[in-house]
Amino acid sequence: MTAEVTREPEGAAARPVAGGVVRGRLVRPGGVLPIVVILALLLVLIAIQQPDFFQPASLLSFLGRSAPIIILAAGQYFVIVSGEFDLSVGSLVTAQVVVAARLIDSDPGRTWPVVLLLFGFGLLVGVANGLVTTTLRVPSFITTLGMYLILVGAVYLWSDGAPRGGLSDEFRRFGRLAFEDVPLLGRLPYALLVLLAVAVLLLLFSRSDAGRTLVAVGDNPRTAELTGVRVGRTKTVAFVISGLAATVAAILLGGYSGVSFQAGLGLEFTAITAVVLGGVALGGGRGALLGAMLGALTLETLFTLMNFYGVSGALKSTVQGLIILAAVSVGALRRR
Amino acid sequence: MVTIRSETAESGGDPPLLELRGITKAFLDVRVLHGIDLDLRRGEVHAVVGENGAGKSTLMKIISGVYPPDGGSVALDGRPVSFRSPRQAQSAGVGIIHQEFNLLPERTVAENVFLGHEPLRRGLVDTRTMLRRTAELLDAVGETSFAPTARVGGLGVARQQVVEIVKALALDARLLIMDEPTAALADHEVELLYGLVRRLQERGIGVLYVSHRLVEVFDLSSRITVLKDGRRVTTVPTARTSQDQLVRHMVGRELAHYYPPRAEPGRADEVRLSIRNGANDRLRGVDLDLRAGEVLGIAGLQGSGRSALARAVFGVAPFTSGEVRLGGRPVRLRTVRSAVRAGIVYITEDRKGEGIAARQSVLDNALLAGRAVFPRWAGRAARTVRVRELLAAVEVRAAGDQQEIRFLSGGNQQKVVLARWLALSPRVLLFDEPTRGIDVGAKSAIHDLVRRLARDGAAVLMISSELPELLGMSDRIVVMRDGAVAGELPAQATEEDVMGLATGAVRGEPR
Amino acid sequence: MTAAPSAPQRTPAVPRREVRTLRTAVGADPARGVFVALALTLAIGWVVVALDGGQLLNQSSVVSLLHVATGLGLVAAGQTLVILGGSLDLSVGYVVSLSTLIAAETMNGSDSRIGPAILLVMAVSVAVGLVNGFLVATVGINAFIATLGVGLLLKGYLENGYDGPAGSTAPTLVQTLGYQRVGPVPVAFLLFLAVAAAIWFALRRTRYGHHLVAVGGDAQVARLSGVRNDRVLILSHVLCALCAGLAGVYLASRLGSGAPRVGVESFYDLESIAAVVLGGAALAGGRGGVVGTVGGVLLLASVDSVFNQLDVDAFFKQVVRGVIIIAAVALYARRRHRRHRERNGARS
Amino acid sequence: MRRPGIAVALASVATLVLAGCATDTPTPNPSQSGATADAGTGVQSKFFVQADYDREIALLGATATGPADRPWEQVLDPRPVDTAKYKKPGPYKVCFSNAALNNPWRQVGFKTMQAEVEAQRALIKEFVHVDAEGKDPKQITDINDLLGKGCDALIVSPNTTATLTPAVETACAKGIPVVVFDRGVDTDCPVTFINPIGGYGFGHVGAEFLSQKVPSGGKVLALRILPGVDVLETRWSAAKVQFDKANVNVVGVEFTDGDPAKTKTIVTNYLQRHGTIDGIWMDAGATAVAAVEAFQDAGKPLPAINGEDQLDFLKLWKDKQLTAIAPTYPTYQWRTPVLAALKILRGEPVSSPWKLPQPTITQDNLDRYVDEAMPPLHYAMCGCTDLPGYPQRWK
Repeated sequence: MTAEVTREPEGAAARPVAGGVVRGRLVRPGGVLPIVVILALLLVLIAIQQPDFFQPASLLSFLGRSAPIIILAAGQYFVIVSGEFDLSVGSLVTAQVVVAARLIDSDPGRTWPVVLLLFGFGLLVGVANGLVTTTLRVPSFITTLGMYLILVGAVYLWSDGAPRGGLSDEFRRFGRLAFEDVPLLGRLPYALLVLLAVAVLLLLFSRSDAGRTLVAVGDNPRTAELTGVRVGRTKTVAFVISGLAATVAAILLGGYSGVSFQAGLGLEFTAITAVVLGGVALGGGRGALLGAMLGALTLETLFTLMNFYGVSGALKSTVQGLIILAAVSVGALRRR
Repeated sequence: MVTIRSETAESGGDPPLLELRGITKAFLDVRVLHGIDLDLRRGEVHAVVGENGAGKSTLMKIISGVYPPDGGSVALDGRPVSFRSPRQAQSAGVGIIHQEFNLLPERTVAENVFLGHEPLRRGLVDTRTMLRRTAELLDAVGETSFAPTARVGGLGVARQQVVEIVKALALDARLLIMDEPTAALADHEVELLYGLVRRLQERGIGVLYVSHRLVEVFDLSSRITVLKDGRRVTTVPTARTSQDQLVRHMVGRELAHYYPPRAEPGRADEVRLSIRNGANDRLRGVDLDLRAGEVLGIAGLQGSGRSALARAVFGVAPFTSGEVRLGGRPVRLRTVRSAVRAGIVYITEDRKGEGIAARQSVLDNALLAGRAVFPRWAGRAARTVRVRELLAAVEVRAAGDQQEIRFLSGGNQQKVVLARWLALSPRVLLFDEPTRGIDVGAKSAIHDLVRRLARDGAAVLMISSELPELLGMSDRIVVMRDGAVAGELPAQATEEDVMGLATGAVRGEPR
Repeated sequence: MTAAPSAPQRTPAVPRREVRTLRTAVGADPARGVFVALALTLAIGWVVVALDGGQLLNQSSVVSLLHVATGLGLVAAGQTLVILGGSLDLSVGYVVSLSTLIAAETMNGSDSRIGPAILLVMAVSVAVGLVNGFLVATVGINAFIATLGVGLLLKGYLENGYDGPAGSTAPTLVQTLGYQRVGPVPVAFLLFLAVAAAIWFALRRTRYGHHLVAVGGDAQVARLSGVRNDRVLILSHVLCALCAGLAGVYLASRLGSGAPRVGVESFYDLESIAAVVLGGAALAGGRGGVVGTVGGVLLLASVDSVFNQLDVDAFFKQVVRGVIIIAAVALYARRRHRRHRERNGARS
Repeated sequence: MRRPGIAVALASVATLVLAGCATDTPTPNPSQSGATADAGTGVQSKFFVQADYDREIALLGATATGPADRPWEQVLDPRPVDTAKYKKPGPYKVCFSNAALNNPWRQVGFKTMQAEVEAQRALIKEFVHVDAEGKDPKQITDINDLLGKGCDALIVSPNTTATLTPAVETACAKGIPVVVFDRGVDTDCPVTFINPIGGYGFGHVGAEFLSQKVPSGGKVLALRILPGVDVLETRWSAAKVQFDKANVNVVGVEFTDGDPAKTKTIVTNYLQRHGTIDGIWMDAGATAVAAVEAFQDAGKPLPAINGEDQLDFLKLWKDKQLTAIAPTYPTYQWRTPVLAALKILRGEPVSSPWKLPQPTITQDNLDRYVDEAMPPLHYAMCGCTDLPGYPQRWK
């Protein structure tokens, strides 16, 4: 057999599908452009009402405050893109903050051991979520819903209904303090640096072999399995990342505002909403980490915007709901 | 390219059952159909052939109301129609049997057959009528092995195909589109289908028959329409053409021969993979030697354990007992990963379900195995370069390697899958129906590649339901039956030899 | 199983086996598990409570158990439909709250306005259901986000408009739907059973039911078979919202007034999903049934009742619930997996 | 690609404008307030009841009868009722239907109640507690359940007022004495209803303090937990009356969900917008510390603030020398229902309603309440120091 068969003249059959690579990357579903547009829009609206929001100091402090939710969304991204859900992150944040307060009990000496312990606990919760989902084949919606109930119940039970103890200043500085008098920038919150570190780490991971494999698993787990991917382990890794991200978020949130049972309330929904806003498909296989993080930033910007525009507190959920639905509808209609 | 216009059959007077004029269709700015004309008479079997990507399936989906055409007209019995949903097409008497099964495994046969048009009595679903009519229809097609109340998921593939056909018949279809109806069938099951199609024909039903298997096309149809690149090349009466001529129309050139030459006899000696007494819940006492440099064909009926054998070697559903040696050394292939690490790769028959990650790019799909099994940070760029070279070498046609693989034709998807595995320089390749649902051009390319791999020293095991392919490609043929090896045949064997062993009519030599 | 059946031996089907498979297909099989669990829970609960010196199933505790089951059950019955269709509804909690308010405020203590009030509740529920269905089926937003968003809209409306209970339910309705019983069985529970029976019947004997299971099982197959998926899904969301509205009317009768937080306080959104899944339904759709949901609801209510009798800490109860839900679904998954493998065995 | 962006833009702008309009119309832009008659507090809540307000403000100045060191036994404006018909020999089985245990206030209160029961062990042979977990329907069935258990007296802390009324009426009809506390019910059938002065009083105390401490023209930010909760609405509406009267410049009214993180963010935003904030009014003290921290972190002078009697706030107040006040909704009211139930069962008259005093913690008596040894979320006004198990039980 000669090469004649395969060396078909490029001709019509090889004609490129419209667009080509560059356009494909930006516009294809799961791209980050839509969320960038929305974010830019909200920022313009803020600029109209509150121009000094863009002074470096206040902008940086805003980013610092947004760090926990951005980190949570980043963790959630890996779970969602691998085709699963993590509804337990909010309760995990609460649990971590309450556990930290009780164990540290305002004793600075215990800060670091406890932080280490928190990471261990976050890892454990992630592993549990992952193993139950992958080895027992429980849909992750149910696994993590159960984990949510268990964590909330357990932490209330353990703390007897009210948080006790207290967080040391060492613990709180990550979420609360900043490098003062930084040239040009002014005040540079620690939380922002933590965010940058986590973001770089996770972005590198998402570009690594393991990160790319994770997306393929979310797209088609059977294919992945028949290609030698350890699907269960890969998904478990995603849950672990989410659990660790929740731990970092808990440390920042606890640091920012101190101990309370409200620390993680509803954050799972916020994180999932952020990820979806960022163009990541629920069900897995599509979307970018950067999009998810920008989605979280957009949500935080939206809250700030409503604040600046004096939207009544009682109506805030309505406005939030409308904007989420509008943005997601546009995305859904575009995909069709 | 030359477009040969031949007669479009007109039998005067009576309008044809179906008449298409100048159908065009584009997806995302890509024209996939350019002004297709086609007609179908009552009681006629009209075959539509062409390479993958020629636009056959799209055309069928337009006729059956899945997609609206962008231009052109569709007429049924001379009256123009424009279906906006499968439902409208159905009520007009257009039934379609899709390439993929359109059945709900969790529901009963009767529920599947009447899905979408359940018989009503006083506004409620009339279960009794549903069961009775399903039974009647099953009788009518000569199927008595299962009841209308059977759960479809519990039936074998061939029986599911029967359900699929009965489902179309239940609509009182006057026009039945069969899109690759034999893709999942073993050869003897195809015979059953033939009988069915002829019976439909006698009832005056017009059948549009889409297939890659030219033998079937010649057996069944009275006219053949050839599509290429979204254009109609020709429509010819079956009696006045030949397979060679058809292939020429389809690929636009003459094929010197179908299959690349075999290896030199005696070149294949080193036993690369050997299985002794391999067994699991689907296989028993399998002994097999696969030599470097040879293509070993595996034949057998559906369910005979052909795929189970490949999947056992690949660690998907491993052997539970027995011994496997690779290059003379015993190996334990408990997981896919261990098999891949040992240099064994498996190209699945279910490309869409477990071969590709549809929404990932061509490049990501090709990189998947390397990333999964040999993850690394440094050297990623070099690996990507190598995979890109392979993609070029197997001549994948795509808009770029960032294009999502789902937009590629089946043949090109298969080439990407091949590139994925070739990047690992495998020592043993297990092909499971490598050319199923793939157009003639890509088929030859893949045959060529398989042969070249063997020539370069790889050990190739190839499963195929298409006996000509198997006979044309293999250096030896092992026939499976009931989960065991029924016998081995030399390359010169005939189809009859293979079928004899496969069905148990002939006993293999004691081994 | 040693080897796959080879084609020539065409074994005729054994009738008894076929009957069983038919039953599996309509969803009675997974339901059996939850009823076994229910019986076990009651038996163990009875023993433990007896050891504690109490009696699990006395008149008043049975009444309580059934009332708990009624509220959750009405919501879960509707949730069953959307889950069967492969969707879900996270806005039900707010629909329940809204409905209690509409009912109580429209009635305003007058029996003569029961009719208009119920009609208005239905109309509003249908409207919410239509919006949900439109977003999910027509626009194509993932149900999780779509119904979460609609829930936020309603939440804002409720928070803005109410500071607590408002309106007053008609006395007749309070006496009948709210408190009347037949023996230990509240009338409202009978209403729930009637709704469940109607849904059961609809799933088996109406085109809608057949189509819904098809849409949830495989949307592509359903569409190619001529099912109008979007209509089926929209109808399911409407029916789900209607059930939530009905739950609202029941709660308004029970509470005597409209309560803006009752749906959310009771976690009807997630609990109804849990009840449906406990009943053996697949969250991905296409499998399950209302019989299982009734079992799931009764199971959750029984667990509640047992812990109540033992005065166990509510937080501990929550932990137990979490474990039960995960364990139940793991068991279902295990059984399904085993069957799936058998089926594959028949294929390859 | 541009179209979706524009669509979202339009949607966002539209919703913002709509929402903004809906609320801005009654609330003039805060920055231009002060000159106008409306001081930025918005329209009065539609849930405001003038008569109730007047009564509570009057009670703030009244003197209580009973032992001054045991405020949970004191009564304001006593109206004794006869309870002879409930008299029966002890020991008794007392049952308690509890709305919820889901916040520190209820936790501290319930522990106090349990301790009181323990202190009364001689008279109480059994104490049955059922937690409704904040669910109205569950509390209704809980009360129904308890009625089947042979209780000698029933204590109810209703989850909501109107919705629990029928259930409480059913309980009364059974003939057992019912004692309701904290939140009320819309019926007179319970033997008595115990609660402190109430939300109007609470809101008024804080607002009055701020009106005095914030310099003329100074900016006050009001922080509320949730909209749509009656006890919280009364607190704010009383504050609004006071702020309007004193012509205080209220620059914003915001909801925090009781979440310290949100609280801090909101306060930070306001500090950024207005430069300084001179006073913070809160409808509940749980997030007071977070609010103060926002000032600390921004490096701004600390505002005049009202909190509650939670120890974290009291400690901060003491340490940072805050200009502060802490109106209370005392947890010692959880002791009173047990005492009242026992009185009733012994046939002694009780006051109905039983209005408890509602002390305020000020700079003058602050030291009496700060206890470094107790956990930060403990409520100082628990009246529990003399009870068995103190302080371990509350730690």
